[in-house]
Amino acid sequence: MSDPDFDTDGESTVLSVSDRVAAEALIVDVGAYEGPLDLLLTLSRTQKVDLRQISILALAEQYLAFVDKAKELRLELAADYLVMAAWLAFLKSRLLLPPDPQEDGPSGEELAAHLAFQLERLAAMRDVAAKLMGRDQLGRDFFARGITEDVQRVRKITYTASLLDLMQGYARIRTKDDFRPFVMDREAVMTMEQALDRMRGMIGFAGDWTDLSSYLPDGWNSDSVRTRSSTAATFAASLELVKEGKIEIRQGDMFAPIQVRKRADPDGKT
Amino acid sequence: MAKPENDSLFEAPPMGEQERMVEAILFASADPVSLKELIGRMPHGSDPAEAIVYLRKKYEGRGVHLVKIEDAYAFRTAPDLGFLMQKETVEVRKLSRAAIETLAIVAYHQPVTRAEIEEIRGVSVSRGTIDQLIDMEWVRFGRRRMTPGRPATFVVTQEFLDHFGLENSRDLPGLKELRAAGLLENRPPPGTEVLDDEDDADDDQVEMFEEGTE
Amino acid sequence: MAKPENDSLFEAPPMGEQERMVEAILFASADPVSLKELIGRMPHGSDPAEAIVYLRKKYEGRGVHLVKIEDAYAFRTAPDLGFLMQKETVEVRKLSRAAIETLAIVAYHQPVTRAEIEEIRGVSVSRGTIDQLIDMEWVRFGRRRMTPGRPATFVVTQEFLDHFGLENSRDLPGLKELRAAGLLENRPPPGTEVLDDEDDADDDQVEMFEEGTE
Repeated sequence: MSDPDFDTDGESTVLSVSDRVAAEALIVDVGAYEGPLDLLLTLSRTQKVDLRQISILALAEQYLAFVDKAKELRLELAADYLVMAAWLAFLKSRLLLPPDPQEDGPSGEELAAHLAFQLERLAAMRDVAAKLMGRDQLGRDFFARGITEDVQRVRKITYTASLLDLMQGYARIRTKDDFRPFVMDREAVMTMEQALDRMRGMIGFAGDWTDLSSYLPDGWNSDSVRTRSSTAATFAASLELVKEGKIEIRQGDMFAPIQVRKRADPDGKT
Repeated sequence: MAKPENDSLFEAPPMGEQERMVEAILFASADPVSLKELIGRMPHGSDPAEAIVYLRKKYEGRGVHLVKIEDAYAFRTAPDLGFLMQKETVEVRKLSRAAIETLAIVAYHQPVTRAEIEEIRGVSVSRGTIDQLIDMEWVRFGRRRMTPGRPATFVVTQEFLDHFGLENSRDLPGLKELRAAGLLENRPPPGTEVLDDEDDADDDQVEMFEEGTE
Repeated sequence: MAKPENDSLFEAPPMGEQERMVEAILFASADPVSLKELIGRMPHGSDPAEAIVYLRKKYEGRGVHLVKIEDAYAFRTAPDLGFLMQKETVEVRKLSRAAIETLAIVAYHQPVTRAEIEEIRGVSVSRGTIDQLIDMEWVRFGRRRMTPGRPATFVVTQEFLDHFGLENSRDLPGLKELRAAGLLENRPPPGTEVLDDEDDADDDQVEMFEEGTE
């Protein structure tokens, strides 16, 4: 805030000391008002009448005087104070001049009535706010329980099952026992019977030594599990055929290929 | 341990027992306990609402009262004995004038939008003011207003009512007088009526307000 | 400490008032309050010890009691109402597949040992699964089997029969049908004895067991 005494500007000295005291008594600090409506409400209280009977015209004049003084004191005024000043000046002219029938819009009286309503409403809110804060308050005037007990949230889970669940569960185990091995093993297991069937059909055409591995069926030498299973089955089947006297079997060396050939007929036929 | 909740085969406990139960549950909690929760926690078939009537009478004039806050109940010490409780007094955060006024406006005009609060106070409401009230759990968001922009509304909470010893927001001091004086109406400034008549914004607001406070 | 010199001009409040005061202080305090502190907080000349006697009587048989903890006093929930401080939410869940299968095996093959259950299911049975069934009171321990190692056996309970609406385990529906379908044939692993009927005391159980496995 600028102090007029130290102002180099000549116009500030125009204010007499008493003027200044009067102005400061009114103004003190613009920051103390929460906006123009607050200021207007404060000013209206000086009329010491019921807000409903307040003279808006007088109030407008007081406000404009306040703004003028504040300007003289070079107080920083927020824009909304100036907007309100302009609006009140307009309202004042409306209230003072006879209504212009050509002009649209609300009359000065309507505008004044609304301003009076706003002031009354704000005053009422201040009043009830004070009443509210004046009430007995929790933790100040009355108190809640000091020792509280937490409510334990116990989640109780009950399990249930129906007779059908039970039956199905049981049937599931039993069926699993009976059929599961077949279902499980069919994919990658070749049985000796399968190999035997296969070899019986093929052996008639093998007059000379042939690698056992060539008897493996198509698609059974692709992955190791299937290869192992089919090799074992085929080997077992070939031993069975040797036992039956249908073929001969030989292996040249350790880990050398196993070879089989059709055994010459005792009759001498090949 | 008793497991009364499932025992619908058994009769509800005698009313004297139910009183004891309500008493124990409410004593154990610092916060109000809703009737619904009481029903949920008490044995099947209990009627805590009736038990509360008796219990309330029993505590009349005592050092501790049974108070009602909306649909919930709590024990609170009698306000005239507050002077004994310096030790328990909690420092309530000092509220600014702006916060106190905003709180009052929310309480008396709820549900109220930020623009309406600003219109009533004649200044813009800083974000922090409403945040502070929400933080204190005295104010919360209400339904959005069905007007253009669908602005958020604010309403007061059960904690607010509890704090100020109000059974519900109808009991706000001076509410009837304010309404009778027309000071709770949302009166648009002259010259803006045309705009407001276009949509039913006004009707909606009045209706919502009445719903919230009646 | 009270400042008795200021209060000495006034008489002590009537006993009824003192009771209210003690009641409010004990209610609001976070800790038990000693007699000394009560004296310090109450108006000069008060006799909280006497007030406590009356107050204690007033709370006898109520939902909360006034109790003495060492040299201090506090309100506490009546011990018989402790169950109200728990909020039980009951959640019904389906039994796991493992549990149902184990249960079915016990029902059809009782008395059955854990090894037998495992043999029938083809997988090992976790301790937890049987514990759960015992916990539910659907399965209980039967007599020990009179075989080497004297393994424990499991049988179904009356609660199990009640739950499934069975008069006895022989009524398990589908038993005959299952047997007719050859699904109940209990093939012991090669090299094990079919059954142990060495113990006559087991008669009843063996009978049931055999019936279930024949």
